[in-house]
Amino acid sequence: MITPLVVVLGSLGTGALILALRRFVVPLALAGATLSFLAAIATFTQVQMTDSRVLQLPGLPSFPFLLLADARASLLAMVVATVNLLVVIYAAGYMTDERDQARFFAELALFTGAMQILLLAGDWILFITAWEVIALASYLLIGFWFERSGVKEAATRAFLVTRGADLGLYSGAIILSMEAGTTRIDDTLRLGGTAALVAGVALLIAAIGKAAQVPLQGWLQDAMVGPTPVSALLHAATLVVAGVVLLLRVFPLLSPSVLLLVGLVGGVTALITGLTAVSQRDFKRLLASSTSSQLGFMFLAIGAGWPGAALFHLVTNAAIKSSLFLGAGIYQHTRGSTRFDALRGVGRRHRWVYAALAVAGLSLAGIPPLAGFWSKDAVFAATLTGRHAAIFSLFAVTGAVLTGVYVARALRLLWRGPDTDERSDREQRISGLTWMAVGFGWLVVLAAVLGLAEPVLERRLGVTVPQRAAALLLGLLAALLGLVAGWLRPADYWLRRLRPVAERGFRVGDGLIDVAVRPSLALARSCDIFDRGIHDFVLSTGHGALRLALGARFLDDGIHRVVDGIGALGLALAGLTRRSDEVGIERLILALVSAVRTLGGRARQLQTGLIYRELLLASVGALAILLVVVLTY
Amino acid sequence: MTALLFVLLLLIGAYVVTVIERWAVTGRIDPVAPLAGALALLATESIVPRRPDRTLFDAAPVLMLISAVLAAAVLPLTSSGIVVDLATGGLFVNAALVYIMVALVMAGWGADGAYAMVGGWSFLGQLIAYSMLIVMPIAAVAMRAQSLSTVAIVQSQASVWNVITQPLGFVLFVLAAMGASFLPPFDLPNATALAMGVAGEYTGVRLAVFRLGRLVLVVTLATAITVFFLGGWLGPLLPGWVWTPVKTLVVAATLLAGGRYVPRLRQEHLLQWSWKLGIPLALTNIAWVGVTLLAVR
Amino acid sequence: MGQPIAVGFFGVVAIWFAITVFRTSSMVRSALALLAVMVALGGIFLALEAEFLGVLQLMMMASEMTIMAIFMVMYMMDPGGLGQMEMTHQKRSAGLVGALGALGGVTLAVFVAWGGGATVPTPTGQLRLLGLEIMGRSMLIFETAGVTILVAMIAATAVAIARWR
Amino acid sequence: MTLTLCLLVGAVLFGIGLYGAFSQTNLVMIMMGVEVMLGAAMLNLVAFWRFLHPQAFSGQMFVLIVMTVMALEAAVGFGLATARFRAKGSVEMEEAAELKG
Repeated sequence: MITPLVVVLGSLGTGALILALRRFVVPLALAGATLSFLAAIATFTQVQMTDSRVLQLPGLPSFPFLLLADARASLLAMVVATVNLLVVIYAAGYMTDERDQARFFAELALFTGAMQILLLAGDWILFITAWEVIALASYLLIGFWFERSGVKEAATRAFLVTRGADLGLYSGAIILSMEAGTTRIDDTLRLGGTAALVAGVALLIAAIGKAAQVPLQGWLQDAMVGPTPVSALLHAATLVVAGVVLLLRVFPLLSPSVLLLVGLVGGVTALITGLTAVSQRDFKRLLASSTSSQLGFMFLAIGAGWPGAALFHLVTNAAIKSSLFLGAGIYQHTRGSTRFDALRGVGRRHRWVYAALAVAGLSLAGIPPLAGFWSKDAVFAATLTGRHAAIFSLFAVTGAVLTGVYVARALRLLWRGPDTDERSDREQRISGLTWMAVGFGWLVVLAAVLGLAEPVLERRLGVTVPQRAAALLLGLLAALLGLVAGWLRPADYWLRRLRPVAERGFRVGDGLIDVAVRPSLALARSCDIFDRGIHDFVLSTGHGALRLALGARFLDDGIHRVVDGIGALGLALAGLTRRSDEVGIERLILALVSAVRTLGGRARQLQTGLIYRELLLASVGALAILLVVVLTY
Repeated sequence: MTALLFVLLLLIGAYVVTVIERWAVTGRIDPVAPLAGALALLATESIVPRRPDRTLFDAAPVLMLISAVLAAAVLPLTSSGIVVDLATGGLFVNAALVYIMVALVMAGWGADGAYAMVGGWSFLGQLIAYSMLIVMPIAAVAMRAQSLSTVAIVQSQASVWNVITQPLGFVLFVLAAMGASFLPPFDLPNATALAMGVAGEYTGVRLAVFRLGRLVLVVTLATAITVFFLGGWLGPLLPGWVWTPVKTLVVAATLLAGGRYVPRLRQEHLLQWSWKLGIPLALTNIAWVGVTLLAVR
Repeated sequence: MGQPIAVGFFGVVAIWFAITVFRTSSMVRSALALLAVMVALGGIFLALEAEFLGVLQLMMMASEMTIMAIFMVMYMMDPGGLGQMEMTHQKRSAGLVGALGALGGVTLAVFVAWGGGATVPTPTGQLRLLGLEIMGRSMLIFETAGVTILVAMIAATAVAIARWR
Repeated sequence: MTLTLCLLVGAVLFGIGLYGAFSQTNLVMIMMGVEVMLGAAMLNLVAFWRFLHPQAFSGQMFVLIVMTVMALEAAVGFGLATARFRAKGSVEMEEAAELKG
């Protein structure tokens, strides 16, 4: 009965204890993670298929603190606790040489604890609280190395983007609570009609922000500046998964039109972030993009109406993605960077790590009998059998091929490369490798065998995971195709001109420039080149004629002038084209900018910076509003 | 009638406290000296410093006397012998005590003298720090009585006095009372090192009122300690109206005599101990009282 | 009958001292006049039978205003008001806005048909009910406000002790 | 009747506070104006509680919060004033135009 509370307090209490004591940091963190893990397992075994455990604060029945452990929540809690335990074990090694371990492990504990609360929350207020704490903890953790350049900006960006999308959660939860007259999540999910539709869309926005789906996908790649265990946890079990958890939680609420939207978002994300992953030059950023892409698969499955498939994919993906990140972290310690040009050939130095990474990677790509194969096929079957099968399955297949491509590419880049001997003197000794290997190893094992969990999932949760023979075949084919393509040819071969755009992740904002402005500029540039070509051709023809005329000494001035005139004409044409590019496009953009700036300047004149004057203005405004209210009353 | 009796009692108390204070300083019991001293003060010329802030300078001693008397007004002599039994009596004591600080700040500023001003401002820091230690033990006491009324607080100690159940709160409250009435070793605002500080600029009638206010303040605080922690009028054999004055006098004598043997504290130590040590201890006291109350029930 | 008289008396005192706050040139007097305003308000609270709030008002404002006085002395160029320096600006518009605000309030007070005339619980009952309110229905609000205020105080302290290079 | 009296006092106090907050140049004096306004608000709250809803103690609780906010306002204001005084040597608001857009 009390075990859900232990799951939560195991983490939060550890965090508080670490902060209070500031010593025995690693043992405390390990003990807390283990406690939380054991409690999660106990909860999972206690909770039967449909029954749920409710834990309320004693004495305060109207208080919105309600922990509710049903089968799905306790399963997810177990996944999170497991990943957390292994990541903490790994981090014990990874952070050996770091100062400020207390801060790191305390923040990590806060992060996990908040995620557990989120999973077990039975009330919107508690849910939102946990959601906020997760955002805060992720901000702290991404910005852990805040003294390095760019880290603060990345942390702030992640925070702001997710916070902006959080408005969706707020409005959704408020609409639901007001319509249902209660803040208990289960009661609000019985709503229907317009309220459910609006709330569903609002919650979808929140989920998109947290799960880094299109168009808010950019922050996730920047978030890679945090320590690697954080990335692993963030991608596998906590931050981004929160978005999917939200959708799974409110699935009964989502109407078919919202589901279509969910599926489309997921499909587009799987595609676009897959392309981004193929183009990345940094191992961790590649993994980050692939997380978005895999979450896109989950969105697809939810959109197709099969939350069970999404849940299954989430579970396997938690193991796969965290193991990949942990492997990347080991390499990062070896070479001091995660860029591919620094990591080239590192696979041949550390073959065991490479082999483990390969297992996890192939699992991600979906090669039988590894876990990813089963879950990805569940997603495939979901898209084939669900609504809108034509669109969704197309997205799924393309996404799977892209997955194969980037997995193969990463493996290839890690294996091939210059002879490693010349680098060996530069390679650092990896401290704490034992710890890291333990955490990493177990996760890889999980990533390989979790596919067997499917029947357990179906029996315990009562969800059905769709199965189709066609899906198995299709998935295998797509994965193999992608792997072969990715192994044989480099990224530039596949992406060509899309590469720089994809590498920056199709961002909105500067993404607009990439998608709209750059191509038109490029078009203009190629026109220019063409014009120059004509010009040169004309000139050389003219010169040839001149030489001919000189040689014959029968040159007619008229001909000479004509030829020269043609040359000048071509020159003028070329110049004109070039100017029209500048005038037409750049001037347009500049005019837009200056118009905005002028407007801003006008508005700024009111802003004298003298507080008393602004106060006066503000109060005059308030009086005016009051007057209007009174008059219209 | 009660009010008259009350004023009379306070005056007697102030007189006795003066005798005790002189005894603590000189070692001799001299019952005539206070009266003679008061008469002398009334007879001397009231010198006003150059360029004072006249209103504040004149108002300060009076305010001090008034607030001390007001604080005493909500403290019971017996179960019915109380001027006004406020439902918020415990809080009111503290509210009245804060105006001692206002009075001293007014006195320090109004006199337009550097030493007086330093004394006044330093008492500001001291009392803000120590009024926390007054109000938090009172909160703990009120928790046990389930009331802020001073009569109810005394009645709640019928079985066992609060000094037994909340020794930590008692010690803190006594120290805070010494701080609030600027007795040694907490006598920064009128220390000899500051040329008598706040009191230094006063002479004649104003000094008499100032001293009277201070004495009444000591009596009030001793009564407060008696009421809040020593069971007020409760006691064997003797009637209640004897017990309260007796306890008050003993407490006042302890307050006056005890501090004489301790060296005067530096201001930063004073503040540090209050904020960093006293307040956590007071919170511990409240938690402890809460736990015992729940456990007993 | 006593109640309106008490309210009127304390009200006049409060207004008088509120005007004094902005008319006197000595900063310490300003702060103490503000304290007098608050004490008069506390008196009105007591007259309105809100005993706890009245006493609390008396207690809290005394320390607050005295602290204000010391900050005045610290940060004013002319705390004693001896130099007769001008410390006001945009007087006319400020007066206008102030008058408008007061006028609006007076209009509302006079022309709205307020109900009224209910009996209140005894002071002890009030304390009990207030406690139940804070610890029951409004607990979340109260705690939230408390934590927010705590955070703001910590932030203020952090701002104040930040090293300026 | 008494309610109207209270509201009148509150309105006048509010006007005075408004005038003070706008007309003073010194940060601490501006805060005093704000305090007067908050005091007026508290007075109105107490009066409304007393004469309209004596059984609804959320009114009193709100007064408590306003009181705390007054203390907080002082704390935050002094924090800012201290920071500003250290940086610029003055808390005169006529000289503060860093927020100019």
